[in-house]
Order: sequence, then structure tokens, then C-alpha cells
Amino acid sequence: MKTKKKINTSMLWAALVIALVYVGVFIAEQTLPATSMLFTVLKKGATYALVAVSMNLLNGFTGLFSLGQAGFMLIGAYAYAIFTIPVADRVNVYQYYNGGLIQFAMPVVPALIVAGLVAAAFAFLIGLPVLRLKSDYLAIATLGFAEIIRAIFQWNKLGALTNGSNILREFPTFNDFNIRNAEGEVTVYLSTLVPFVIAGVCIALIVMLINSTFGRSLRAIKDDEVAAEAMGINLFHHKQLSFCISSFFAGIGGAMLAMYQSTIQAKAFTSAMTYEILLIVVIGGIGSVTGSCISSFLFVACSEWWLRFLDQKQMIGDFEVPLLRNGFRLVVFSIIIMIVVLFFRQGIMGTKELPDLFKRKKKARQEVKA
Amino acid sequence: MFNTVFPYLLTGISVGGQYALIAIGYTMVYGILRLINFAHGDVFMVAGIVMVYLNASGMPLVLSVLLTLLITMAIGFAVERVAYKPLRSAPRMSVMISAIGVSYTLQNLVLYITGGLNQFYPKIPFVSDSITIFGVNTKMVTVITPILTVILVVALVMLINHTKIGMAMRAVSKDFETSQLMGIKINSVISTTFIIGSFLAAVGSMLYFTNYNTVIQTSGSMPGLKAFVAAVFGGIGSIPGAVVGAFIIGICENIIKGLDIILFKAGITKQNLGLATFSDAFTFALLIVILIVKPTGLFGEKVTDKV
Amino acid sequence: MSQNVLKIEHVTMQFGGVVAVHDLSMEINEGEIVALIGPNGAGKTTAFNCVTSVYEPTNGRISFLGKTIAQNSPNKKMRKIYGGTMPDAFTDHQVRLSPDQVTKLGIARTFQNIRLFGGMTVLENVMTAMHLRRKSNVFTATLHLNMAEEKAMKKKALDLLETVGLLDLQDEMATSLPYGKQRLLEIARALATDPKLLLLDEPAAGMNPQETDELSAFIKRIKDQFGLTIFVIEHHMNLVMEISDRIYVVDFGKLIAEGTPAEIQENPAVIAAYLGGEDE
Amino acid sequence: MKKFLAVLMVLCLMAPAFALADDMPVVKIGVFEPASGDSGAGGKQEMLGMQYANKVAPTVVIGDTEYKVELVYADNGSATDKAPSAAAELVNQKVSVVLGSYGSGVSIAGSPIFADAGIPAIGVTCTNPQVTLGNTHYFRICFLDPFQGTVLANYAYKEMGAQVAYCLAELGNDYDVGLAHYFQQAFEGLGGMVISETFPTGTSDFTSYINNATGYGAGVFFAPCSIAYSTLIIDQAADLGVNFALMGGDTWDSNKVLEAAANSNLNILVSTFYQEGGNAEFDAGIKAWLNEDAEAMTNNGGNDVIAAVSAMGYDAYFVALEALKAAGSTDSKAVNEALWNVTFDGVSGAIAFDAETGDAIRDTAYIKKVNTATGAWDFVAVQGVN
Repeated sequence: MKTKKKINTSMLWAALVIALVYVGVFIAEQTLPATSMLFTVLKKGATYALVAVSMNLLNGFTGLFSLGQAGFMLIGAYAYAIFTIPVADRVNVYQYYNGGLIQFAMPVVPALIVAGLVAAAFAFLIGLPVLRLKSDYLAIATLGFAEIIRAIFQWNKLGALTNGSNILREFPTFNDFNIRNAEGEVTVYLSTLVPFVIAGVCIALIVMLINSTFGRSLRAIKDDEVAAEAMGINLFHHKQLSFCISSFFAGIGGAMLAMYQSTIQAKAFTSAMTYEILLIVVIGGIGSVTGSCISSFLFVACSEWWLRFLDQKQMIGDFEVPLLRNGFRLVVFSIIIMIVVLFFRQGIMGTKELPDLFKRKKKARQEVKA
Repeated sequence: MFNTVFPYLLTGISVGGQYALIAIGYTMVYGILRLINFAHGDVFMVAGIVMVYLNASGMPLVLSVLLTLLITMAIGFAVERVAYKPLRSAPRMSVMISAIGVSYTLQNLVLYITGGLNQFYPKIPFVSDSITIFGVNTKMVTVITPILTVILVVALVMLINHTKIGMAMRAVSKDFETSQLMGIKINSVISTTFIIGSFLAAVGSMLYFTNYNTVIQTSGSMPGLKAFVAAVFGGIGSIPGAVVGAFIIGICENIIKGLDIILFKAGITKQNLGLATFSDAFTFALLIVILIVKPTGLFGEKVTDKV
Repeated sequence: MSQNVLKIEHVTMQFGGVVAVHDLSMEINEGEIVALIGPNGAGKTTAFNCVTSVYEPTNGRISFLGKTIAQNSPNKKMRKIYGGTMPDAFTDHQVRLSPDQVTKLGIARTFQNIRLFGGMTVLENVMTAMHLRRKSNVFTATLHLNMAEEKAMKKKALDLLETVGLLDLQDEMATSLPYGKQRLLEIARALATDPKLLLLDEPAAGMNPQETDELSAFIKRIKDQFGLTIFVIEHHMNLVMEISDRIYVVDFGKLIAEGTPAEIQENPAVIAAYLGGEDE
Repeated sequence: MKKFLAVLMVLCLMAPAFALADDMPVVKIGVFEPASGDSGAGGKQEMLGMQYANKVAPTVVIGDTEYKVELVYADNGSATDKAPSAAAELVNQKVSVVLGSYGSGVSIAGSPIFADAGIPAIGVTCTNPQVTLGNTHYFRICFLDPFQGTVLANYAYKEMGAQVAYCLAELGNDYDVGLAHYFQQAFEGLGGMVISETFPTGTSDFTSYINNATGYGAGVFFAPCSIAYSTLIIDQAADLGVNFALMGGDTWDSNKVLEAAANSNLNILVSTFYQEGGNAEFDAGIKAWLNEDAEAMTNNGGNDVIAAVSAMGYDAYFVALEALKAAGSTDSKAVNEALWNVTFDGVSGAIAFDAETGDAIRDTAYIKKVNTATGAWDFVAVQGVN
């Protein structure tokens, strides 16, 4: 009973930290100038956190090495965009397709859910053949499917629906959540809090899934497929379940990416995007939701913000810092990633979660040993 | 009909040959380390960049070709030593991620060095000349590629079957641990594999970039991915499989690009369906079909898990 | 005569040209403890894998409580290299349940080379095995609307851990347990699936004599407590002779003897197979 | 080792950006251009125009104060997914006005970010109508695709006598797809036949597409793609010995195209904004600068042939200065208001903005042809819609 109490206090601490983050985001948004790069990083970071956690559900908790995340994000982003572009703007957006096929617009929240559902539906169909494959083969097959999805969405014969390979825009973005007064001035900024809320709810659902009897079964599959099957767990159904759920949230993540970018185009959802998310998962620690979240923000902040100065000539006094020019940021960034991958293989969190950080040191040490 | 299809076939064979040279690198590494070396396509690209810079430095062509081969081999060796060797006992996923990291690093390094601009590949005399086959104009390289590919593959198979290092390679690919216990110097075998793979990638890059004369940091990713698909298609771990797979994929891809006009000329379709959009996607569709029908590829060996 | 639980009829399992199990037929009745013994590589574990449907037998039929688990006869390609007795009775149609379906029917097993879920605690290992009897679906479970079921699961898991004596280790990582305890945990995990037939694959491997003695008492105890029928593979002859009602002996995939412990001990074929040694 | 690395990494992350303050107040102009990716070469040439203009006019008098003009760069990587964060970076740097981008897709992708921050943007060579359509912050100093497409179609059909045209566009590139679309519309309107195909990003083998064009009996092969692909197409078309003309949009106006086409027997035509010789003073000035600045020379592709986009970049810079002067402040909202009424007599012609869309009112394009023997552009015609 003693252990149980300890867990509960650490859970409370964790909840407090999360609540503080939300409050912090809200306060920062009201006080700091809206143009600050901080908010760009926070919005994109929240989006990537969700996608990374959804990938972690597959790779870290179910042991399915899938590289199809970008494909499902694409589906989600497109579903969201297609269903929410205001009818009046469709003529402009679908300029080559006479305003497109769909002539209605959904509110944001139902559209987000639809985005997830469409992605999950595709995942269901793709899962039927590919989930029977193992490790590397599964990875490469899902990567292939992501590429196929991209080609299909770019096919101009489907242009009335997808706008061919052209850009989709004018759909509601995070900034549309800001509350404005009659003059159009923003009174309450919510554009950063909203992605935090969406991602937070989704990640909470994933965490709850992981801690349910289904989550245990998924982890069992990861640990030992043969034993899991011998314990009566239907491998295919559970893999399919995990694949669909992961894709559902990847779809919502894609929709969030669309909201963050304000425009969306199939061309951008390449395998490079999947690799990026995979790296986030690895840096955070495969099998740690907390790790994925933290590393998303670090990753986005490094790539978009903190390291930007490396791309421009800098003077310290009269001394021009050598090497600094366009592209150096990415070189430094990739070297950091390699160092993490090679020397900090456990990532930031290993398999630990936020509450684990508040458990007594001794306990933590025991776990490391185990 | 033949006249319609032939140009696509010709291009397909040429492209296939180039994929084959890259695919061998993938398949050999996979055979030995069970690792998808995602960075291989980028080594291929780096070989192109090295050639561009060496040539720009004004040295004779022969020298720059030789140096390119040497430097690429050195890069392949270095990549293995730095990024894969420390992870020898780590789970396969970690190594694969390290490979993705290397790929990312190489691309960004080249982006930095070139400033993100296209680099123009030097023209190699004779290889770049134009010729006419069956009324179709093309570059000499189109003809040279498949021939050179076959010669190199035969040489490689001889090496693997008839030399000591080849025997060691076969042993390691059959059973990593046991061959280590048998006193095979596992690290030198692995290094050799990477060096051979990089050498072939460098040769492939010369043929490829002579044909398509610009090099940019992302030049390696698509050919790399296609070559990898070819390797899986043929049965990863099998060298003849990789070659056959590469030719099939090269040809199919180009037929798809021309499918609209072929169908149009044959009177099957009345309008352009935009099928060329699927030229890349088709490669992957083919891959998925083969994985489902015969998961080990055309020439792969079946592995049973012991319970 | 009590009811027939497991029936194996003319089962042959062939990998390529290697015949691992050759025309094996056996029956296990309710409430019995039956042992399958034989030298290393005799095909014992393969037989287990056929019963639990990890492998599909090349030929023969396996049924559990009257329901067919697997039924097969060699196909055209296999027929050419088929090394078992030629098939006749089972050509009508093929049946193969998946391993999880077999477990659902009521067959649970342990593994020769321990296969616990390494990333989980002792308690979680046991609870995972109750997943198959769940009533909740993925939505209710995710939203934690199945708290009553979860509680019941946990209670049952704790009871099982108490039965095998691992209650105080419930929060340890499964792989951090000593070898013998891991074997007990595997048994507890198998029991959590509510089996009628329990397959134990070398439960005493790696145990010292004292632990082995405890194990035989333990096996008898769980048999009575959970109303089980037990099918066991074992090398420790003391254990086998002590707990078994009947024993089957295989060598090179073939059944060479069958009978009570006393009969087997006298059987010349068995003695020959073991090179006269009673204890391996 | 691990600890050392960890400390090193933290230090790397913490390393502050040093910047020196100057005495003179600074007005920042954002340069939203691709410095890498497929359009990197074009973006760099466009930036050259701005950099040269910045050299010519490094300061501007706004109100009564003289400001130093600082160009702030953000590389949009020629990619619509990188564009928003590059745009956000410029917003973060508090620029007063943005110039760019080369490429329409990235401009469209960056547009909402500028709109939200209330920063006006001046499109330099992004020709897709969608860039300025339905917003009040995006302006543009070049002609539009419907115009350019029609001009090229007219020229191909009427002057060259082509009956069948083959259009090849990069999938997902708004510039390509848009221009091809308007070309097709105009060409079919004239009574010609158009076959339109697309290729995926990263393609390097165009032989099959060229074979397709030959197969369809095309008289003209219109490929309004970025320079990276144009050189590949030219090279491969030369090897295949095609008998149709190649045609490109403004992106093809690059010395890379000249290099690729040298010593072939191809017939290559492009439409563009500016023809070298249009303004002698500008030509001489920028050439002198290019020859003296090695980095600029590299960015121009290694020689001093003036790209039309450089002239456009030059003009855009001065339009921005005019707007700053007219606004009398560095406040971006004031600049936005002022831009509507800015007129400027640039090297590429007179610039004034349409009161509704914010597009420059332009009615002529230059048609140029590659002289494969000399490796230079031959001026062909000034072409209007009719």
C-alpha cells in the first residue's frame, strides 16, 4: 500500500507541472508580443508532440516499426482542409477546378475528428496487408504506402476534391481562435493555447490507452509476439488497433500542422518528415510519452529558433565568426542528433514518464538497474 | 507498337543499371548486418559532389575519377566506423535510426558546402557522347551502364565465391555470432562490405550523373530509395536478386511514365489520364505486392523463427 | 473412463526434409498429468507447438474437447518430399486455429526458453494474460470506464501471484527475477488465461533438486486447485515419475513407448533410447 | 565522455547571438527568398538584385530621419512547409516590409503569416494570381501567369505555328501548374491541342517525358519548371535530338539554361521581365559589382550575365524604399497603406499597383531565345496579350 501512495503523490506533482505549463503558455501569450518566435515554436512543437506520441504508440509501445506517419498526417491535413475551407473561398482555392466538389464547410472540432477518422480508415485498409509483415519489411512497406498516398492526393483527376497537387489554404488556423473585439483587435490570445489543448487531450487519451488492458496487450506484443499470442492476444487485431489509433492521432496531428502552417500541400509530406518525427521519438526515448513531448519542443526550437543565428554572419567585436553561413545551422543540428543517437541511446527520458521523475531517487535508481 | 515502347525500354534498362549498382550496396550490407543502410543513397550523392569539386579544381579527369572512387570508399568506411560500429550490440532499430541520422547529416553537410545550389556534373568524354540505336537517339552511357553493371556484378560474385574475404562475408551473413567465434575478423569483413558497396555506388554515381547532370543534396534520396526497393524486391541479401529487381523497377517506372501515350497509341484510351504522376508510387506498389505475395522477395531465403 | 481432453491423431510435422514429429498419436484425459519425454531433439517441443498452433502440422489432426484445433494433410508440393506415414483420413478439409484462439479454448502453455514480457512488472505480466477474457472494448478501456473489471483482474492476478508465491515481488520487473521464479511466473501467467489444459515445457529446467521437489508438489496442488489437466515435457525423471499418471516417450520424432511410470521404467526401448540412463 | 558531450551540447545551444548596434537608426526589410532547394539558384539571383540595390542606396530618409536599411534574410527552402517558419522568423525580426519570394507556392504559404503580423509583402517574381488574390497585404511588381501563359501560347501558336503543345509541370509546384494551366487555356482557345503531364519532385530522368512529347507529335514543349529541372530537360532533349522547340517561363531566364543549351541545336524560348540592355546604367553597375564580389559572382552562377529576376529584385527594393518614404514611418501598417499609391520608374519598366489586387499593371513581356552558338540570349520580341 505504501508504494501506491508514493505513486499517487508523484502523479499529483506531474499533474501540477502540466497545469503550470498550460497556465504559463496562457500568460506568456497575453503578455509577450504575438510576433515572438516563441509562439511559432510552441505551436509547431505541440503539433509535433502529438504526432511523435502517436508514432511512439506504434514504435515504442507496440513494437511496430512503421514509417508511414507522414502519409497519415497528409490524409488528416487534407481531410481537415477540404472540409473546413469556407464556401466563399473555394472558388479561389480550387481555381483550376471550378471551386471543387465539396460545397460546405464544417466547424473545426468535428473536422479534426473527421481528419482522424479518415486517416484511421486508410490505416485500416493499409494495415490489412502490411501488418502481417515483420520489422524492416513493415517499415519499408509503410514508407511505400506513404509515398503512394502522396501520389494519389496529387493526381489531378482527383483535383475536384484535393485540388490536385496545388496548395490548399483559407481554412481556419490557430490564429482564428484569438478572441477579437468589434474593431478586430485581439483581446484574448488563444492561438497557442488551443494547439496545446488539442494535443493535450489527444495525448491524454493515448496515455490512458497505454495504461489500459489494451495498452498492456500492445506492450506484450512488443516484448514477445509469440508469448503474447500464446496468452490469447490476437496479434493481428491488436496490431491493427494500434495502427489505426496511431494513424487517427497522426491524422489529427496533420490537421494541426495544417492549422499551424495555414496552407497545406501534399508535396511537403515526404519520408523526410517521417524521419524527422522518428528522430524526435528517439531523442525523447522510445517508449516514453513524456520524452516525445519534451523532445518535440527541443527539436522544433533548435531547428527553427535557437540555432538560426548560425545561418548568418556574426561578428564578435571585429572578429567574424568563421563557418557561419546559410546551412550551418542544419549541420550543427544534425551533428547534435548524431551525438544523441550514438551516445545517449536511451534518449532524454529512456522509458520513464513524468511521474517517475518525482518518485524517490532510490526507487528511480532501482528501475535503472532493472 | 515496338517503336512506341522501345525508347522507354531503353531508358528503363539504363536507369535499372544505375539502380542496380546502388542496390548491391544495400543488399550486401543487409546480408551481413541486417541493417537498412539509409545513408547509402547519400553516399552515392556525395560521390557526385566529390567528383564535381575535384573536377573544378582542375585536375585531369582520370585522376579525379580515381580520387572520387577512393574518397567515396573512404567515406563509406568512415560512416560504418563512426555511426554503425558503436551500435553493434544495440537493437536493430537504433542502428537504423543512426543510418537515418547519417543520411540527414550528409545531406545537410552538402547543403552547407554547396550553398544549396545545383552543381553541374562534368562531362566525361565518350560516355557523354550521343549515339543512335534503332532510330532512337541516346547517350553512350545508356548502353554502357547495363554492360558495366553486369561486368561488375559478375566480378563481385566471383569475389564472393572464390576469395577468402568472400568466404568470410558469406559466413558472416549466415551466422554473425558463430563466424565471430570461428575467428573471422568481423570488423574487417564489415568494413570491406561497406567499401565495396561505396565503390559500386561511386561508379553508379558517375553513370547516373553523366546522364542527369546536376547534383544537389537531395539527389541521392530518390535513387537510393528506389534502389533499396529493388533490393527488397529481388530478395534482400541476394546480389543477383538486387540486380534483377533494379532492372525490373527501372523498366516499369519508365513504362509508367509513357503508359499514357502507349495506351493512347494502342487506341485503348482516348485521353491523358495523368498516370505519369504514379511513376514513383508504382515502384512502391510493386514492392508492397511482392512483400505480401512473397515476403522474402524474388530470390530471398526463408527464415523461420525458433520458438 | 473420464472425458478425453486432448487428442492427437497421426500428427507429422516436417520442416523441409526434416521430420521433427513422425505420426504421433496420443490422448490425454481429464484430470490427468501426462508427461512427454525423450532425448534432446526428439520433437517434444515441436509437438507442443503443434498443439498450441504455433506450427501447422504437415499431417494429422489435433482436437481439444472434441473441437478440432488443427487438421492438415500434405499438399502437392509437400507430398513429394513427405517423409511421414502417408495421409489418408484428414484430406477432407484443412483446419488451423490461430494460437490465440487455441488459448481462448482453454489451452495455456509455458515456454522452454522463458518468454516473459520483459518490459513489464510481475503483476502486469499476469494481468496481460487476462486480456482475452475481457468484457470491455477499446473505448471503455481507454476511457477507464471498466474500473470494476480492472479491479477484478488485479485481484485475481494478486491471488495467482500468492498461489505461486510471488506476491511480494509484484512490482519488480519480470526479467529481474531469478530463473526459478521466472518459471513460476510463467505458470501463473498461463493460469491467468483460465485454462482447462496446461502445457508445461520443461518447468524444472535450471532448478536445483530442492526447487524441483517443491515444483512437483506445486504442480499437483494447482492441478487440484484449478481443476486442470496437465501435459508436461520434462527431463527431470524424478519429477516426471512422481507426478505423471501416464508417460509418452518419443525418440527421433517417433513414439516409442507409452504407459504408467512403472511400465516406462521397465521398457527396454526407452532404456535403449536413453542409453540405459534413467536420469538423462 | 558523455558528460563532456552533454556540456558541449548545452554550450552550443546557449551560445548567444552577438550583434553590434550602430549609431544610425535601422529599418529592416525582410528578404523572403529561397537560398536552397530547387529554386535556390533563382532565389539567389533575385537576392543579388536586392543586395546590389542595397549597395546603391544603403540608407533611406523616412520623415526627417535617415535610416540605415538592413536586409534580413530568411531561407524558405523552396518548400511550402518550410515557408511559414521562415516567414515567422522575419516577423520575429520585426521587419517593416518583406520582399519576395521567387516561386509562387512559397509566397502563398508565407502570406498568412505576414497578414497576421500586419506586414506588407512585395512579390518580386511570383506570378501565380493566388498570391495577391483576396488579400490586402501582398503586392507584386511583375506580370501574372494568365498574362504570361497567354503571351507564350500566342507566340507558340501564331509565330511558331505549333499545333500541338506538350506541357510538363512539377507536381505540387503552384508556379508550374498555374502557368501550364493558363498556357493550356490560351493555346486551346486558339485551336491548338495540349497534352499536359506532371513529374514528381526530385525527378532527374526526363527522357520518358521527352519521348512522350515526341510521341504526341508536339511542336512545342512547354516546361515552366524551376532551373534545376530545366537544365536536365535541356540536356536530355539535346541528347535525344528532338525536333520541337522548348519553351519556358520566366524561371528559365537564367544563365544556367544558357550553359546547358550551349553547343546543342535546340530551339529554346523563354518569356521574361527584363532584357539585358534595357537600362545601361543598371547593367554596367551590377556587372561591375558582380565582377568585384566573388560571392555574388558565385551566386549568379559564375558569370556576369544579368538575370531578369535580379533586375526585378532591384526594382522591388526601391519600391519598398518608396513605400517607406511615403509612409513616413517604419511601421509596417503605415507602409502597407502607403504601398497602394507607390509608383516607381524601375529598370524593368514603370511600376504602379492595381487598386484592387495590388498587382503591378503590366502589359508586356520579353521573349528571348537562346543562341546556342554564342551562349547568350537573343532578343526576339516584346509581346503583349494580342
